[in-house]
Amino acid sequence: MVNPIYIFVIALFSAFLLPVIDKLGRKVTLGVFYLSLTAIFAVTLLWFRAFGEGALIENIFTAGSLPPFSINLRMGTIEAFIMLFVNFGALLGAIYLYGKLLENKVYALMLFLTLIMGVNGLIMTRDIFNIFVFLEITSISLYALIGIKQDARSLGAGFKYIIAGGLASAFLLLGIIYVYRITGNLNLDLIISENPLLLSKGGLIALFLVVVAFLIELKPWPANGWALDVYEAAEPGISAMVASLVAAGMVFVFYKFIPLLPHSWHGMLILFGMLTFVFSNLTGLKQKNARRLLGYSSIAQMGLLMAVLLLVRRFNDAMDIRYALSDIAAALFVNHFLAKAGLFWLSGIINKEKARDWSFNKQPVLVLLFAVFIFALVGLPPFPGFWAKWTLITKLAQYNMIGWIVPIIIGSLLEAAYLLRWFGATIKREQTEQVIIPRYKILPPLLAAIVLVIIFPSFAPYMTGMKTMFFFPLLAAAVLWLLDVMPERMRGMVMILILAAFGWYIYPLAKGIVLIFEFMFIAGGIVISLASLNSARPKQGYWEFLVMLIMSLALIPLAKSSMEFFLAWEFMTVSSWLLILRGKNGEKPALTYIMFSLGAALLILTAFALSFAETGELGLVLLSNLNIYAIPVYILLALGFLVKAAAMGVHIWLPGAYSEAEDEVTPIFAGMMSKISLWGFILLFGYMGNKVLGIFELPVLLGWIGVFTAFFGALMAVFQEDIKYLLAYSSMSQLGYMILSVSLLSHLGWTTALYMSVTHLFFKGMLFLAVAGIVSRIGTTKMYEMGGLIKKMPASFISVLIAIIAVSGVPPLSGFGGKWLLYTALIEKGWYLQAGLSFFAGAIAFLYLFRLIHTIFLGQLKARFREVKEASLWYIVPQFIFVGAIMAISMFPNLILKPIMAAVETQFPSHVNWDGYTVITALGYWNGNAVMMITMGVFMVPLIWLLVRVNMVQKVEQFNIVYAAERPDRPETTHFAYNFFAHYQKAIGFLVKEQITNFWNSVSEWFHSLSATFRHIYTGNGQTYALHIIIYIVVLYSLLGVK
Amino acid sequence: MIKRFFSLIFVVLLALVFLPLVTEIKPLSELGMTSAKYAEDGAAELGAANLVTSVVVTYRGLDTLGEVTVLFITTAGIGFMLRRKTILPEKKRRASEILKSGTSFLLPLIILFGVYIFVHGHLTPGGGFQGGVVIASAIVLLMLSDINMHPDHNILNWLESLSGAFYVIMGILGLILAGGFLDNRFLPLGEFGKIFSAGAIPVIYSLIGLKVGAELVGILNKLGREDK
Amino acid sequence: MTIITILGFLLIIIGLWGMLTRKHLFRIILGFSIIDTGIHLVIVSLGYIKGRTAPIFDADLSPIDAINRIVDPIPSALVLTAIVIGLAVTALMLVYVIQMHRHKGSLEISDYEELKW
Amino acid sequence: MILTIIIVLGILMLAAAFMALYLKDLLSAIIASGAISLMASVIYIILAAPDVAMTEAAIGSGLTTIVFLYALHLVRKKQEDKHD
Repeated sequence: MVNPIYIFVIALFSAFLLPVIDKLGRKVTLGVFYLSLTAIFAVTLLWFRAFGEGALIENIFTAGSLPPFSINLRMGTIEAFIMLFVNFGALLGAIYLYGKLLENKVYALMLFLTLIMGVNGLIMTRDIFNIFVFLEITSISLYALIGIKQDARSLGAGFKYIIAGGLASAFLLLGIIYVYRITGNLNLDLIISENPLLLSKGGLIALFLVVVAFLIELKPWPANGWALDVYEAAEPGISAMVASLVAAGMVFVFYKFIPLLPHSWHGMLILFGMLTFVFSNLTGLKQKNARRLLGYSSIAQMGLLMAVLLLVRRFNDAMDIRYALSDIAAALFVNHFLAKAGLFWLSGIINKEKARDWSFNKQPVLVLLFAVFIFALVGLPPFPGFWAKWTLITKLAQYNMIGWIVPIIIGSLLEAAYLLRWFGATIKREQTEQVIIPRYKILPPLLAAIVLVIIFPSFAPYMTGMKTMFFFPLLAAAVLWLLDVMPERMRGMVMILILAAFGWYIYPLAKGIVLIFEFMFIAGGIVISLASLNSARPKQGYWEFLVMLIMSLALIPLAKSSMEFFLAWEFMTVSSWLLILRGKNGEKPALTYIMFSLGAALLILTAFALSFAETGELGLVLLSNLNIYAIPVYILLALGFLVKAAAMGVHIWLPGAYSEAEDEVTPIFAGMMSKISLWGFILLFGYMGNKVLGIFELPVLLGWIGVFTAFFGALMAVFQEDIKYLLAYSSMSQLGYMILSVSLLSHLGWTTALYMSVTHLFFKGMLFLAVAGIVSRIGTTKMYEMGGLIKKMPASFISVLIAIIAVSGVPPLSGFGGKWLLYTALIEKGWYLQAGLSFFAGAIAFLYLFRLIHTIFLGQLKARFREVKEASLWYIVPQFIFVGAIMAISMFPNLILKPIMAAVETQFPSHVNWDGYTVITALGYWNGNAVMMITMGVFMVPLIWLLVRVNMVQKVEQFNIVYAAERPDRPETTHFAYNFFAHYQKAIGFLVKEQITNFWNSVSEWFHSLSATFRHIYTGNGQTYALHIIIYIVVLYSLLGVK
Repeated sequence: MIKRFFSLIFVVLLALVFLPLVTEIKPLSELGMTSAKYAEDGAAELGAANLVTSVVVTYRGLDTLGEVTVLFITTAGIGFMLRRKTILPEKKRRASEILKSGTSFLLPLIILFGVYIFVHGHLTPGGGFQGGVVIASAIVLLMLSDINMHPDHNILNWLESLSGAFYVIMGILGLILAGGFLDNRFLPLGEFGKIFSAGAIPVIYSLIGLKVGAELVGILNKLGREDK
Repeated sequence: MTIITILGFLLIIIGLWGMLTRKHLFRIILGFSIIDTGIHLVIVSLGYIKGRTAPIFDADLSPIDAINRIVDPIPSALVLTAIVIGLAVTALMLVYVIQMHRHKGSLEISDYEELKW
Repeated sequence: MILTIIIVLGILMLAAAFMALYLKDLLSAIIASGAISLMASVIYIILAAPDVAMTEAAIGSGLTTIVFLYALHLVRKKQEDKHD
């Protein structure tokens, strides 16, 4: 194997000779330069491969003496791993800087080489003074390279950086010399083995000085202003190096010193790391400058990494060297290394100061890269950050360090907030100017992104026992993306085929309740997707995300382990978020949606982690064995699912998400995705049953939440002017009923929930598809701009009519059966109050449902819609498939009730009997067939009467008021249906004032103003930053309690 | 003002942090394990009379290579930072005749002295760094005496590059022919206390001297050039 | 020689004080070099053993009884490196100051605060 | 005897340090800072570290001061150029 000393030799040799070589021309010099970097990378690659094949750690001695009498280096698995990335990053960074290196003097090349050598040295050396020397080599090269951009800003930033770095080196040097004085040698390994010597007061101070110097190099909050300035002002190619390469070196040195730290320091240092993670992300919330934002994120990640390195010491088993790749820290490191470098490179390519000004100028590659990096940083699957987050939280729970989960969750959410906000804003930006980007600049981020993706198999150890099909959503999305060249409709067909094939594939795996859900997701998905075929316009990303969403929905009920569940859950979250983001005004609602969804996901993750901690396994079945953590797991899961269900209080994401998603997507959200929370509750109750907290039975509490959701959802729907908002609140209300009935924990309750769930899919699918069809013709969702469409769109009218009859729960259609089952189930259980309230909510539902017909289809046609045609068949066909389904199950309820009841019977004993088409319960019976016949008969009589008298109807002009010499400033007020329920608003409006929205807004504002407060410590003054460092040192010293 | 106040408080507190380092650590009374071994075997092992030189050039040779690299980086860094797109017209100024003739007399002597220091680095105090500085100061004297005189950029470059490269080659020779990178014993140790002794130490120290000298001159030259 | 260690620390503290409070960029760098000198003094003082000589063998000092007659050579070796590095950092800082002055014409640290928050 | 020398040198060094920080004239401040190193090298002789003494004298007090003076010269020159 090549002696790693040759890394230094190569770097130094070419650095020393470059000025001479440069006489031959810059191209030659650059050739030698890139060759050297490649050679260095090759050396590390060889070593890395050797360790992969089981090589042992190698110690490299210099000067022909053994340590501690001479300096030695070490090449081990971890070293090779870190160096592999460092040298890979170096090569990429050098490629990115190609232009700068060409135009600047040869010095830049030399400095770059010494920088790389310094970082490699920092990683390999085992001599503490040698660490100092390599630190200086690294820092001084960096100081000079920061000067590559010469303006007052970057020079000022560089100077502050030198001050901070100089202070750190001074403390390091003092610490090192005292460590030497006390232990009599400078070899790290020997010092570690003679650790007790350092446990005197002087020794601890020496150790403290060494450690604090490296902490400062890791840029801890709040003593890190200088680093932020450099991230912001330096050439992005250099910032990328600082954030990735140099940070890697520093982190590794810190890691080397960890064995020396007294155990009593760990807690405080972890706390400081976590503080950095949380507060840097908090401060990032207010940041507008893209690179400074990246700086905050980098610093936060370093804080987390530092904390994790200390925490990992406590996981005795996780340090198996063979799995270094799959270690949490390694995954976090790789994730951050590649993503952050990539983002800095992108920031150089885009070259816009403000994050809000970013745009990709119609370069799909850049969009893709941006997405990969941002998603990786946020920790979405399949990137390393996801596995890191997953493992970290489960391990923390397992090793009884649950408290640390909280800062990790808060910090992750804050980071996700600003990164995803940025992503959303950038994707939605108007893309006008076309800028030519040199190819070589795109290569480095591209390679970084590719590595982030292909590194995926390294996480195989986490996926043991996991079914491959849980990655099908990604696979399907990738396939559709590759088929981008096809005509749009063809792609849609392919997607539907994929769904069908997937359905066929999973059919044998699904039984009972699961099968019902699979039926909803796959069959519903296929039917609703038909509507998306209406247009042949290219839709970037549409089919990819759609197939991902539907497939992950279908996978969730099939999950056997919490890992599978969570992975599919995350895929669902991401794809649905991206679909909302695609909507015309989707930016804001998508952000709200993803924040709530990620919050819910993290709650669920924590619950799973606790379950893992207690049982030691990931199987979901084990939820039923929980004892110690049963209550917290129960509550966390319930909260997570409540958020997903948009229950009262956490519903504010819902109207925006539903209404801003594209019209063809909303039916999928409302009809299918909302049901996944129902599955969640079924899972929760199925495994954990009833739990009591204090005097409260938790299912009863959930039932109340359900009924209030039903009630307020209906109430809020009443006052909407936008049809999609109205339907969104209606869905919320319906879901409330489902939560209520599933909380009953009885056979009848669950039957009701599942029955409602299926019928809700049908009629909400119809309604939203009908709306989509109408909107596709008239281009508005405001009800007061509609009216009289009955003549133009009779088919849509029929489907809406049938749907609202079904929703409202009047006989004869299927909704009646649902309501009937619900009241029966509630009364059977003795929940009379809930029954009363849900009855009241049902009454309110009439108010808004009535408007759908009245405002859209009745009244007078507006002039500009005279030429409107019926919605295209692509909308009508799926609607009528649902119409047929509703008719069928209204007529023959046992078509659907029987399988549902049979499925539920595996959970609860049944008290329901069947007699032909008649359902018989203790409280009465329901014969769908008869109800249908009777109602039809009753309905037909007045209908015929009206039809006979139709010529007697007097027509009224709709816009009389416009001709009354007034010109209204708000045209909507001239519509007869505007603010239709104003009179009710006076009576009960206080109930629907946006208090909850205001609450969440103030939460957001509170975080933002906190962020604004905290960032004022960064005054921009180099001396203040130096003072911060001194204060940090003194405070940390006193908190560590050095005695 | 409030910042001064905080500075005062925290500097004092920092002093309190340092205090135990003075009070708790007793003065050294005997050599630690590493230096005891150097004292016992260093002379026999490496053959250099100056133990500090043994430590600097061989035992901790990697540090010294790093140190030379640091100077090298600084030279490069200064050249890099002070780069300019346009060259301003030169202003001429005459140096005094006495200074000029004095310099031409002193210059060879000083350079010789510098060479002496690094060639004898393994025997007497001083070595590559000190000798290099002496040589650099000679050149500075020259630059001061004749404001228009600048050391030839090319020669400096070559000197710096080659001495550095040879230093690295010495290291590799140690690796291949002797016990490890920068081991001085691939040349015979010779007779203790003589100029041609201690293996490659004099060679390495001379290379260091040349390199340091060239680099320091480079630094001053670059700063001086800015002048114009 | 505890007194020299103390002297070293005093210089460190004074240098730090200057670095934190003097506004002029040159003074800040001077503060740094004072800190450096202080650290060097501390290092060398830690290697000193009362009544012993420099670790250079000659007629008076033979390798045989060196272990009881010489001061610790390692701190000296380390300080050599530290001094050179100190010079390097100082020189680079000065070059930064020259360039900052060229671009903005000011030598006050408080004039370089446009990056903040 | 040696102790006296050290104490005197120490006091002088501390005084020089304050001078370096507070003397109005920058040139004198720089010289004062160089003087600290020079006195330090005397102390190194006392501490039986001749190598360090030589280095500190040459680099710490000599070269560093020269670099400082160069820098000062450049900055002053710029200022004069501006005033012209």
